[in-house]
Amino acid sequence: MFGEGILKGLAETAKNFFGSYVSADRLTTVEYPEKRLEPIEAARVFPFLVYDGGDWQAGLRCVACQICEKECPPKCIYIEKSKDKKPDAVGKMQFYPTRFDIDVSVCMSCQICVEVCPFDAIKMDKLFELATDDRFGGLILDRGMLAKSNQYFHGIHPTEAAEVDARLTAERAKSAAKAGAPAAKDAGRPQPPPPGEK
Amino acid sequence: MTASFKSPAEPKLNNLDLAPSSEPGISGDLLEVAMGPHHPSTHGVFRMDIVLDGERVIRLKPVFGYLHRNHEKIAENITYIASMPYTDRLDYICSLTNNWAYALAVEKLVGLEVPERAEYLRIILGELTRFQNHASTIGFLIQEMGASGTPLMYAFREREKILDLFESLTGSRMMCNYMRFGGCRVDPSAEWLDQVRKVVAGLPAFTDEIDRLLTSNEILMARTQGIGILPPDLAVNAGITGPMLRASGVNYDIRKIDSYGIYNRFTFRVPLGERGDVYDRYMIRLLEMRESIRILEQALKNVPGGPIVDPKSKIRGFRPKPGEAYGRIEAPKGELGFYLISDGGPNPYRYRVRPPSLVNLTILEDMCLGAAVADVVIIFGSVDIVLGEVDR
Amino acid sequence: MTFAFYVIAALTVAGGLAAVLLRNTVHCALAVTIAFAGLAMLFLDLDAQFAGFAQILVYIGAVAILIVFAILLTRNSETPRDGVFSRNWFAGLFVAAAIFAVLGWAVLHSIAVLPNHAAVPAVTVAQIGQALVGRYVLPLEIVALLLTAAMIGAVIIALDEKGRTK
Amino acid sequence: MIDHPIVYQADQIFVLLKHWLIGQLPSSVQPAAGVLLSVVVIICLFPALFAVTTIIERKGLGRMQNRLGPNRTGPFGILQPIADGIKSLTKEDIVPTSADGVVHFLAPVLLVVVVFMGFAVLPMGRNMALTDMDAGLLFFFAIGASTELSVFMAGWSSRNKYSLLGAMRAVAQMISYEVPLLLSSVAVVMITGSLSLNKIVEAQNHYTWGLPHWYIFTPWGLAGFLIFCIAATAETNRSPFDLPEGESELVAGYHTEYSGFKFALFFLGEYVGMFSISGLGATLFLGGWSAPLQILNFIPSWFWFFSKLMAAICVFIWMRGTFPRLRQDQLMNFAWKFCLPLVLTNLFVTALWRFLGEGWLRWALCTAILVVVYVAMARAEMRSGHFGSRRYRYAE
Repeated sequence: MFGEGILKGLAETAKNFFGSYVSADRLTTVEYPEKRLEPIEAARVFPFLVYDGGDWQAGLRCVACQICEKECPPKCIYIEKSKDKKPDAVGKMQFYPTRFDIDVSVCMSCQICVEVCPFDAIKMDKLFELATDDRFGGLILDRGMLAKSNQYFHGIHPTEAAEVDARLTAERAKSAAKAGAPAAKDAGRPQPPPPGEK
Repeated sequence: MTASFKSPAEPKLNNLDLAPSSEPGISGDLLEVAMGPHHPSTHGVFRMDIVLDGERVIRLKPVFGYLHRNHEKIAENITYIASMPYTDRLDYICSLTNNWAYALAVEKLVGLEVPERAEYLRIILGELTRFQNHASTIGFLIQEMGASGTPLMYAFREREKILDLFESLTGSRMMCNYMRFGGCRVDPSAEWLDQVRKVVAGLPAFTDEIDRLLTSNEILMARTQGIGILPPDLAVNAGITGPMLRASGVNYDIRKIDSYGIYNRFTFRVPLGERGDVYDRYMIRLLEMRESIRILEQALKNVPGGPIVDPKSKIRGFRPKPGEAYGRIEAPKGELGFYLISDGGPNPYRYRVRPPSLVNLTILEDMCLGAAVADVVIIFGSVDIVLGEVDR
Repeated sequence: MTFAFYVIAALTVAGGLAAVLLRNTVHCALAVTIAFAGLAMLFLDLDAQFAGFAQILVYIGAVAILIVFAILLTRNSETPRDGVFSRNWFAGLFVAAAIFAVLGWAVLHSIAVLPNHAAVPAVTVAQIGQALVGRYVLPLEIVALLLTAAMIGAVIIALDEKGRTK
Repeated sequence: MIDHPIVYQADQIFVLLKHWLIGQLPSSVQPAAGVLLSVVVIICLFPALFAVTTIIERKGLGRMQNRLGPNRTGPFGILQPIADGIKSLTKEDIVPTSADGVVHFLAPVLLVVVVFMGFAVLPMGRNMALTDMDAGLLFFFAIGASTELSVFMAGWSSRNKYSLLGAMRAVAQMISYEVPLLLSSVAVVMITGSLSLNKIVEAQNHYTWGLPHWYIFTPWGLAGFLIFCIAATAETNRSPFDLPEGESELVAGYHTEYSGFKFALFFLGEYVGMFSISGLGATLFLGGWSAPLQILNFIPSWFWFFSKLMAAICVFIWMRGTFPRLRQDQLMNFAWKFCLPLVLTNLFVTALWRFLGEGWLRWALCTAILVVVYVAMARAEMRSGHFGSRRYRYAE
């Protein structure tokens, strides 16, 4: 009948009008700066570099292997390798990055760098309030800005961080055992990725 | 445009009582209007060069390429896996199905086995994607008819729940980058699956709501019925796929024909339209949403355990043997295919996307001839395109 | 003859003159509307509410819009290049003067015939209605028939054009 | 009940206030001062109501769409209209170079002047009409017809294709829908026997068993009211008849080229037009300022008038939140091929109602005629438009 569909539509909007006052299911809006959604653990925004211990320069896990730089689809990572070496997360002597820049205006948050990293050194951050008034310089994050502590990593991705820690502890034990043995000939070379790790 | 794209018959005036104001053959008072690229209802940057006689469209030329990002050439210069996040950006409403199509093509190229659990996950995510795509398409279509966004906001309300699921599994709401060659990236927890079950249980209420709000609305019927008719033979000749083809009454659903993944294990029906007008396209999407819910319910009943990625699959040092492969799926918008040629190197030798949005859009002129300007907007909306996929 | 009358009369005349003298046809049409409005106010000034409001409703609401539409649909809203004045303007002036003379003569004569021009009859809308469907029902019906015939004629002309082009 | 002094004084508070204020002045200026005072009150009251309505509209639409609506300015965003007002007052007034400056300026002014004049005859409460004109209804429609001219002026003077198209659409639409609007009101005039809005309200201000004699509670009144609503929606260019500004086709219609304060005037004009036409609808069919139940008579009459007006506004908003818009040819067809025959039938039915006299017969007969005609027209309309619900087949 002519007019029936119109009345049904009106009933539906009326139902939603009143429903939005009683049901949180209908009114999904959150008034953002004052209220925030519960953080989702898996969320990813931009990468950051994990360091162990208190000093970010000493504890940086990154060994400047440049795999992420190569694999990054939009090529937003720029790394300069150091001349000297420092002990890495598992205690081996490794190179470290003297420069590690990520241009977040280019980065597309795809997480490929995290997947290819054999050292669990780069992880995805959840920080998204990165607005700046400098279009170019302000959006290039350098080593210091990228470095975040392992505790921070535990704070944002607890499950993943626990896995990583377990793996690293195992490796630390292994390398400690190896270091005890006299033939530590390949200590300087980057560690091949453990099997099963992506 | 090739000759086969032209309608063999004289374009019919779509149920419009407007007298032609000039003699045929004489272009007296024709008005040329460039709709777009900055027009509110062109879904992004798209231009239609329309020649109008009064308010009747007598010529329409779609102009695209404003959003061209060189996707295919870029993909030929980066590794296989690095293209995966780029496929998210093709049809940015349904990144998961894009991932799936690309993964399928590479799996065919390499011959990877997808574990059972991953197949189920792909079905679940693919159908959720289809649901939210169709919901927002209906919303946008009605928005263009001037409904001040009400159905669109309802669609976004449901989409929000689905996107929350995507985010809690893949880490991102729209750019999921979740599928991997031979499986998926992250293993979902049991809680996540429970959440999906909860959301899916709420979806029928949404389709019913849209149904009550719109389907029998006389204004909607008057606006959409008999408008933008696409005859089946023309649709087949032009290579139209997806809901648009089925709205014209052609039974062609790649989920049924190829039964890629494990679609042959689920019972679902393919709704078919009869007249191929805008209303049919709206209804087919609505009915397909219902069928998606059926598939989801079946798939969620028993998700098997086990690995989620083929152990042979690897990310670094991925070099397929020389060869070629074409993987296609029934994406929400139509047949999405990826054609790959490998020369044995780390990058594909040739990488080609068969985008449903672009192919479906080529037929726009034939549907719009004789329609009013106000109809062009809704015919365009009923095609359901995303410019990211059209221009690539 | 009050102050209001002079103001309204001046407005009406100004509107009429502007309608003739302005160069842009749409401006002319809008000026005509001012003249119509002035006329309606004159009616109201004479306590003839019905006539006044009917004047607004019909002349401003319909006739003025019709004029404007006609101008726009014939695409002649731009000023003609050879001026707005017709070459034989003096003939028009003559016709206008003649009509004005006849009207003036009629008015002056009827003033003498009217019984008492001080007594203003209180005419209500109801009385006008009664008169229209009572005493003057035949003229009303004839006018209605004429208008209907004119309308049907217009429709037929429009239909004919459509059939020809098909 | 109205005889009780307190109730009476509450009811007549504005009238008494005005009398007291004018009583302070010398008697020579009293009539002029009385008119001036009333005009000032109207000119202040309705823009204030406009501000309230914008926030109700935005909040209401938001809630209908499961959004919050404005929520930043003041608590729950209720200061939003003030912010909007400041914004539009301080914005740059842009006049296109090729625009016709004088007409471009006059159009919004004329619109606002004209829409405010409609309130001169609306009785907003007992003894609360500005003028009790004998031909009040005629005045209202005559004034309403003049808004078309301002819309045209706006569209034409902007020298913009979209503006001109929007103006042409708006004017064509307003003229077309004026016919059913007028004819549905004529039914009321036929029953009341007067064009005076005060008399129309008085005629409805009776009660049987505590229920009012509003015209909407008669078959012809209900039909007339529904047609009046449709035509009023189209007259005010509101959704689903908002084609003149259909943003998916015409950007913003006739006020595309307006900005700043002039745009605010158009916005104000649209809403004040809505108020006045809602007030007229309430006066004609919903008993104006009379209370819906006899026992509620102690509540002041002006309260009832304004609550009816705001209820009508809420219906406008509700419709805006629900419907897609029609196409131009469909809109015209609807006016001429559907509303006009129906409203003519309604006139016939009204005459029948008038001459059949009291009794159940006139109820049955009038209802039957209207229902039959409506059903027949609706089916014909749906068949001629070739639309209807469909069934779909499935492939397994």
